[in-house]
Amino acid sequence: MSGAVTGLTKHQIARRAARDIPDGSYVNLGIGMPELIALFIPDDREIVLHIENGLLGMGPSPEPGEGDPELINAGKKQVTTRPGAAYFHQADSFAMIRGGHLDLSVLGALEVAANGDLANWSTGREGAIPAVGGAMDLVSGVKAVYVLTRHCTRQGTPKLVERCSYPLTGPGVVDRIYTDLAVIDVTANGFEVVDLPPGVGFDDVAARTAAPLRDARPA
Amino acid sequence: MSGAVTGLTKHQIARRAARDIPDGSYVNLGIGMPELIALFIPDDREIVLHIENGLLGMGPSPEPGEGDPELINAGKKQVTTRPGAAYFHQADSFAMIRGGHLDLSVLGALEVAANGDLANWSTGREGAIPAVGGAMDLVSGVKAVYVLTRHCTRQGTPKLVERCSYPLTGPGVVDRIYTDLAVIDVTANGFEVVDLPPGVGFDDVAARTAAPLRDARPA
Amino acid sequence: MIDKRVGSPREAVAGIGDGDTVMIGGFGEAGSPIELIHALIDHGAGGLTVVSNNSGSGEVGLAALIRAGQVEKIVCSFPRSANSMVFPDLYHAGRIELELVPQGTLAERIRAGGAGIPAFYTPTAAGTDLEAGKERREFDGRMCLLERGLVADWALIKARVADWQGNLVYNKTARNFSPVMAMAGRTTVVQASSVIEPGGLDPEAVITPGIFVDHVVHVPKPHHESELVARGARYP
Amino acid sequence: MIDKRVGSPREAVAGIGDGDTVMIGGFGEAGSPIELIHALIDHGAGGLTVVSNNSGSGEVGLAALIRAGQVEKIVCSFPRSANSMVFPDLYHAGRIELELVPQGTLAERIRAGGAGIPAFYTPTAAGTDLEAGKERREFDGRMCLLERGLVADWALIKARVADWQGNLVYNKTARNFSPVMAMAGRTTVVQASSVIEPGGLDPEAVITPGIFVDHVVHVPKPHHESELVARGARYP
Repeated sequence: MSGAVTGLTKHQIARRAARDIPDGSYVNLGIGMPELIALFIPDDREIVLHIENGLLGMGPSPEPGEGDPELINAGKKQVTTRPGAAYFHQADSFAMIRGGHLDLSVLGALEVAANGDLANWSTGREGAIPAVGGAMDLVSGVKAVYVLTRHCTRQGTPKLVERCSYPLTGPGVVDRIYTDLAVIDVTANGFEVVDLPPGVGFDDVAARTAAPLRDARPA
Repeated sequence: MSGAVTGLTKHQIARRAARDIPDGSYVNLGIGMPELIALFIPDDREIVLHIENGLLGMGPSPEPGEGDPELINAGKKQVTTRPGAAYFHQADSFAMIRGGHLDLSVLGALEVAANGDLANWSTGREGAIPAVGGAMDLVSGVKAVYVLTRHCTRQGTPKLVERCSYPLTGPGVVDRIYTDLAVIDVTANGFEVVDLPPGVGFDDVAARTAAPLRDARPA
Repeated sequence: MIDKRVGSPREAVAGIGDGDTVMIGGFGEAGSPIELIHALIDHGAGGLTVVSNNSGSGEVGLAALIRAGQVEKIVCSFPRSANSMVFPDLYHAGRIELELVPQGTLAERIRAGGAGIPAFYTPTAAGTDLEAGKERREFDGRMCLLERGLVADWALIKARVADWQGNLVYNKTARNFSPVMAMAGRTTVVQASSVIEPGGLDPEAVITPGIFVDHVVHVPKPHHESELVARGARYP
Repeated sequence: MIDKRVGSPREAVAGIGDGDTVMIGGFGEAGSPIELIHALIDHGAGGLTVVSNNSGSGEVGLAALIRAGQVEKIVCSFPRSANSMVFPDLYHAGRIELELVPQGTLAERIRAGGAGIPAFYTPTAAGTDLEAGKERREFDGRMCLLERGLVADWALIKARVADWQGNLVYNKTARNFSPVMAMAGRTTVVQASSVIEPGGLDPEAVITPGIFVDHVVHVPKPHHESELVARGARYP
């Protein structure tokens, strides 16, 4: 493995991903790092945020004392609405997801495999409480799936792998991965680096990825 | 066949049927004679009328010039709403029907068989335009199905038969039949007369019914 | 910015191609997007499969589209009308195909298509002639039929109010098939009597969220089919 | 006259029997009918199967019902909570059964049950561990699973406004599972912050038509679960 390398912070990862979301997209942001994307949507774009518990047009967090405990996002945090918002029930919400009406689902990951397999709902550990929420619906229904994740675990184990060791959320579902070290497309040929932050080299990323990596950055 | 007999008019048939609908029922009235039931609901009962094109709480016809061509019943006639009404889309409307939430569906008939088979959507005649509407959904979904019909066709042919000759709307679906000559339950033992209008005898009905008939009137 | 408004019915339907499947809202005249249908007649795409509860009345709207010979097949629950021979004449001449579907099954198939459900079972029509060719299977002692979800290249619908993002509310029983067709159309076009800025509709009362809508056309005073038929109008 | 009002949560849930299946609305605390749940704890029916998206938080509401030992099995998409060990403790002790269902499949199964659809196919969870025991079938090149409709003896839900006939509107994202549970419950009980005469709700904006509702209870100022949990409340 190559030497120490300083990649992006989680806010910087979210900002990098936000840059790639086209104006007018309908997007579901998963709990955790993906939620941060909402902070970095460029001013000149209108992105409609979907929360699977029943709202299109999610706005920012309420001012202290202004929130409603019955207006919450999938992470059960209080939110607000934007002009053009609409509420709906769960079956309608997942009709949007399953029916392919959302443009983009952004999720966290335990592991992503070179064939696009995603594992993010269960460590499969004995005694853990299994809990899946809407993750399997999202990855099987939404037009495109992006993953936001640290490139490696805290222990330094690569999260981008040849084959997932954790139980799958969905097979062959991931289109693109944003990490602290790279932007990586999942293609028919496996992982392809399409962008690197300043100070990170292709070899740095390859050394921290447990699957073959192609350099597909524009010349 | 016994001699001439004067039975009920279609309005009287509707009035007789209306008498049997319990307070608080949710009811769908089919096109034609069943629609007349709405005119005869006793004042001391509240019956919620469902129309399958998307309304619960149908009220009477509008005053001339007061109607809205976009507030119509299944027969495409203009109607009004009552307090407590609600509009909904077709899939929700038929969720009520298919899901068994309506208490009663009242329909017309070409034929009813002693096993409860109903034929009311197609004469099966060569060249006729087949058209089914919501009839098959109603008979298979609603808790109880009543038929309102003349006992015989204009040609004098009995409509209550051993076995339907026309294509079925649904097998074994009819619970009760109101005709100009009798009120007849469809039971595991076939047709049973439970009520007769004044001036009509059991033999008059039996003579005009092409299936065995039991007299089950209260002593 | 999200602004789905287009200038005219003509522009809104310009992308419809020969052989496309087109869902058309309405139960009888209530909810029928008559100006969009007339624009489709002007546009001229042919060989269409139309999914609609009825087959139109008189010689305007859907009946006129059929008379124009643009419809190869109709998927429909009730293709009869007291005041139109357009569909019967073509049907008897063998020039239009009919797939007859019970009304509730039709609505549910459209919803399923829009909701990403490829198929479902229903007891409706089991034991009747309309089960021909369908897979049968018993659940909880009741015979059911396997029905497939329906999607379409286009959905043409009518609303009372739309905002620029495509959030919709309807008028009374004109709502009928439109919300589910909006879900099932790959491209959904709505004609609305009133078009307003986002924020003008109560989020609690939106019936069709804008995500299901692609093009919004303002048609301030839509024709009523029954009035056109009553005065013997023909389109074009 | 149709008047579905009952005097108290206690009366509303009095008919729930041992071994019944009970759907309970809510996503987290939003929409959780906490007063009805507490009445069910007082009532004491046991051996229940509960269908609910989560497993409760703290030691009030659904978590308290579980802690009281009244729940034999839970059908749920996300039975984890940052602030409750009630479910995990019983689960690890083998004293409660869990049927884990993806959230959208759960919602659709409930809707299907309420809509008289005995079963449907969905691509969700195909190719994952959650397909175990389910029938697989390919449609249009995609592998799908057969999922069954869910019905329940009871549905307990929360609304913002109810009229006497049971027409309902909800509050923001508290709507979540309640409209489909109202459809799927053989007996549906709603607690509403406001109860009004029929005619007081706009027929265009009613979310749950009264046909799906059996009992309406007025609970003017329902507790917020998060506030109870924050101050360490336990029920009873």
